[in-house]
Amino acid sequence: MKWLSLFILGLVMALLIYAETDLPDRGDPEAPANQHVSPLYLERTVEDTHTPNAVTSVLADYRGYDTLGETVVIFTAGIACVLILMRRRSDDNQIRKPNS
Amino acid sequence: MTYLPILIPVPLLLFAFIGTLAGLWRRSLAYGAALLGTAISLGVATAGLVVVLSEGNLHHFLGGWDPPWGIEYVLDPLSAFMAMLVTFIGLVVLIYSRQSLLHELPERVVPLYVLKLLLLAGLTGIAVTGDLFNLYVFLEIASLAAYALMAVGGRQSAMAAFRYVVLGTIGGTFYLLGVGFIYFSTGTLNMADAAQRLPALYESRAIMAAVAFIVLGLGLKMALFPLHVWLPDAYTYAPSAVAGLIAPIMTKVFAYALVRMFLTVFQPDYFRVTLPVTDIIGWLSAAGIVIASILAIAQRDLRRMLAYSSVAQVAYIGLGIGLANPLGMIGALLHILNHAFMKACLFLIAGGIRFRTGLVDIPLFAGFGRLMPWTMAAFTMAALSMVGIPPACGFFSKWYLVLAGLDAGNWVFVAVILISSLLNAVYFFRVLEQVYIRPLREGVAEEQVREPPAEMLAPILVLAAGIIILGIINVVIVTQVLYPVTEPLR
Amino acid sequence: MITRYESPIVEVVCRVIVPFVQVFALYVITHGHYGPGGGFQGGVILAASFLLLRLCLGGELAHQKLPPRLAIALGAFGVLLYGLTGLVPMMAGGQYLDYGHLPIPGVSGAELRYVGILIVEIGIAFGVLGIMVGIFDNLVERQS
Amino acid sequence: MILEAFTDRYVYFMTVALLIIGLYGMLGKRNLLKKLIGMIVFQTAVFLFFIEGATKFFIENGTKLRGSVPVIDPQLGTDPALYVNPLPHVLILTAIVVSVATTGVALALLLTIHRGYQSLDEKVILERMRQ
Amino acid sequence: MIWQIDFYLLVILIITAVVALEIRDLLASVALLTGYSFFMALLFAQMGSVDVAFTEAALGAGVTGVFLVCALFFLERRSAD
Repeated sequence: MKWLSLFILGLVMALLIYAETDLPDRGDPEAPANQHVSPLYLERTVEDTHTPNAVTSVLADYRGYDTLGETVVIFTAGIACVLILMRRRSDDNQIRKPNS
Repeated sequence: MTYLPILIPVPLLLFAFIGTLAGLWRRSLAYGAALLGTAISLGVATAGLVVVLSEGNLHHFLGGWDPPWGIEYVLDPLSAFMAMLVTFIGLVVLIYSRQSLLHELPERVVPLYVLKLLLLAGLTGIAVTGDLFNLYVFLEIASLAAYALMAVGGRQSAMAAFRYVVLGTIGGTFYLLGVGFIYFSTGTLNMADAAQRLPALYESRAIMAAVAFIVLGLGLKMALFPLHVWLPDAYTYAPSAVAGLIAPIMTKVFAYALVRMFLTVFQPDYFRVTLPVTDIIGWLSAAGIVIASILAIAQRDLRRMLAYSSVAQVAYIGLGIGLANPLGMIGALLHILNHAFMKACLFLIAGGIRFRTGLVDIPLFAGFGRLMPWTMAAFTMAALSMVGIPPACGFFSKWYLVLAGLDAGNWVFVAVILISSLLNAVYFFRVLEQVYIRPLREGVAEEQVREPPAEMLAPILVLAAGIIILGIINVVIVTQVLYPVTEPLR
Repeated sequence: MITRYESPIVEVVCRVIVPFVQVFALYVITHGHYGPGGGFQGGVILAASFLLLRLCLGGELAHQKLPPRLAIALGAFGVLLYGLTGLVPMMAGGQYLDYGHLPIPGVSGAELRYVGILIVEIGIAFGVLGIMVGIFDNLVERQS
Repeated sequence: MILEAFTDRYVYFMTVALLIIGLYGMLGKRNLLKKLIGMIVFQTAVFLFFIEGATKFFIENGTKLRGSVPVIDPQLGTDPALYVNPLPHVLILTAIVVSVATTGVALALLLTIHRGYQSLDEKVILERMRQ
Repeated sequence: MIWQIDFYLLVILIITAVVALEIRDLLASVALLTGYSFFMALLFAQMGSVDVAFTEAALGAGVTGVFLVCALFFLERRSAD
C-alpha cells in the first residue's frame, strides 16, 4: 500500500512537471488566456455594469450562474451537516424491528 | 423554446430551497416539494427531448452574454436523453422512498429530500451544461449531496462515505486541474469554443496532461475499474432508498461527462490515435468486468453483490467507450439507459425485502418466491436482463457491444462480454435458486415475508415493465437519439 | 453545547467588537463593486461575528441573537433570493440571470445591472451567513 | 540567464511540490484528520496554480512590471494589458468555497465516525468495521 | 520586480504544509494549517488577486480554523503518525 501510493505520487509529479514545461510563459501578455476571453471583461466592465471591480462583475454577472452553483454548494454542505449530525433515536446500524 | 435547457435544473434547485423553508415549518411538506420539483423537471426534459429531435439543438445563454464570455447551456439529443433519464429515475425512486425513509430514518426526512433534489439538480446540470467550469461546479454539488446521503446508514456508512469524500475530492480536483491546463492553453472555458481552438494545440504536452487529469478525475467519480475502491462499501451501507437513487444514475452521469469530453470537447481521433486513452480505458474495463463479476459471485450480502455488479456494469460502459467505434458508443450509451433501469429495480427490490424482513443475506432469502410473488417476478425480470436474455433490454446493449467488438476485430473484448454474461448468470441464478427452489429457512417468520406496501411495489413494477418496454423500443431509441450522436466517430 | 467563557474581559471585548465587525461586513458587501469584497467575504465576516458571539457568550445567550433554525432558514432564503433574481428576468423576456431585464422602475441599462449585482450579493451574503452558522451549530451542538 | 529561467518557472515547481505534499497526506497518512488536512493543502495548491497563471507582466520604460489588481482605475484606463487576468480569480473564488464546503461535510463525517468507533486511526476503524 | 517575496512565501508554505502533516499533536497541526492558509492569502495578495486573498483569509484561515478546532474539541488530540 505504501509503495502503491508512492508510485501514484511519483506518477502525478512526473505528469505535472512534464506538462508545466509546455504551458505558456508565466505572465506572458501574449498567452491565449490573456488574449482570448478575459480582455473583454476588463474593457467593458465599467460600460456594461458600472462596476470597476472586474472580479465582481465577472463573478456576479458575466459568469453569474457559476456563482449560483457555488452558493448552492455551500447550501448543500449546510444541509449535509444537518443530515449527518442529526441525532438518531435508534443508534448505529441496528435495523429496527420490521413494522407489521 | 430556448428556455427549455435552463428550466431542467432550476425547478430542482428552487424547490430544494422552498422545501427547506417549508420543511422547517412542517416536515411532511418537504416530500411534496421534492415530488413537484422532480415532476416539473421531468416534464421539461421530456418536452426538451421532443423539441430537440424535431428542431435541432437548443442553446441558452445565461445572463444574456454570448458564449465564450458567458455560460452556455446546450440541449442536444444526448443531453436531453440523459436529463430525462436522471429525472425519471429520480421521480420513481422518490415515490418509493417515502415509506422506506419513514421506516429507516423518520427524523431526517427533510434534509434527505432536499439533498435528493440537490443531487438531481447537480446531475441534470452536468447533463445540459456547455461550459467546462460550470460542469465542475455541478459535479461538486452532486458529489457533496451524494457524500451526505450515503453517510446516514450507520457507522460503517460514515466511514465508507469518508473514503468516498477523499477519493471524490481527488477526482474533482484533478478535473479542475485539467480544466486549468485547458484554460491556460486555449483561453476559453466554453466547450464548443475549446473544441475549435484545441486541434491546433494537440501536440502540446499541457493538453495531453489535461486529458490525463480529466480522464483520471472523471474515472474516479464514475468508478472505472481500478479506481472503483470507494464504491462497494458506499453502496452496501447506504440506506436503501439512497442506494436506489445513487447507484443507477450517479456513475452513469459521470460516464456521460467522459463521453462528452471524448466526442464534443476533443476530437475522437485525439483519444483514439494520438493518445491511447480509449485503448487503456477499454483494456482496464475488460479486466474490470471479469474481476468484479467474480467478486460479485463471492458475496453473501445482496447489496454488496449488486455493488460489485455495478462496478462490472460501469466497466461495460467503459468497454464501449474504449472500443471507440460508432457501434461501441451506441452500446455504451444504451447500456447507460438499460443499466439505470435494471440497477434501480434491483436496489429497490433489495430495499423492499429489507423493509419487510430486515434481511440482507442471500441464503436467508430461501423460499421468498412464493410469499412475495410480484417482487420476485420483477427481480427475475431484472436478473434476466442483467444476464442478457433477449426480450429484456440488457440483451441489446450487450449485442451492440459484441457487434462493435467484432467490427473492431477485437476478439478478446467479445470473449470478455460472453464470459461475463455467464458469470452474471451464475450470481443471479444463485439468488433465483434460493428464492424459488429452496424451502423457507428456519427462523424466518413467515408472516413477515409479504409484498412491500403498494407505494414501494409500484415503482419496482414500473421499472420492471420499463425493462421490457425498453427492450422492445430500443430500435427507436438507437435510430432516433443515439445514432446521430455518434456522428463524430464516423 | 458550548458553555459561556467565564471571563469579564472576554465578554466585554466580544460585546464591543461584534457591532464593529458587523458594520465592516456590511461595508464589505456593499463595497464589492469598487474594491475587494462582495457577498462571500461579507457574509463570511458576518458569520464570523455570530461565531464569536457563540464562542464567547455560550450557546444560550448567543442563540437568542440568531437561533439555529433561523440560521438555516436564512441560508435557504438567501439562495432562494439568488435563484428568483435569475427567474424574474425570464418572465420579462430575458434570459436566466439577465439583470438587464429586471423589472425595477427608474433604472435601466448598466445601472440596472449594477442593482442586479447588488441584489445577488445580498442573497449570497445571507446564504453564506446562514449556512456557516448552521454548520457550526451542527458541529458543536449535536454532540452527545 | 539561468536565474531568469528559474524566476520564470519556479512557482510552478513549488506548486507541484505543495500538490504532492497534499496528495501524500491524503493517501499516506492513517489519521483521518491528517487526511483532511492533506486534502485542504492539495486543493489550495491547485488554487495557487490558477492564481499563478493569472499574473500578467508588462514592460514599461524597459522594466518588467507586474499587472495591477483587476479593479479598473480611471487614471490607468481600461487597457487590459495593465491588469491581471480576472477570470481565474473568479474560478478560484468558486473553488475555495467548494473546498470549504467539502471540509465542512468531511468534518461532520469525522465526528460521526468518532462517535461510532472512538478512534480516528484508519487501520483501527477498518478492523472494527470488519468485525 | 521583487520575486524574492514570492519565493520566501512559497518556502514558508511548503514548510508549514509539511510540518502540519507530520506533527503528532493534532491541535498544533490545525493551527499550522490556519497559518498555511494565511500565508497562502498573503501570496495571493502579492500576486494581485485581492478578492481571492480576502476570501482565503476569511474562509480558509478564519472559518475553517474555527470549524477544525471546534471539531477537534470532540475528537482525540493525539495522532499515531
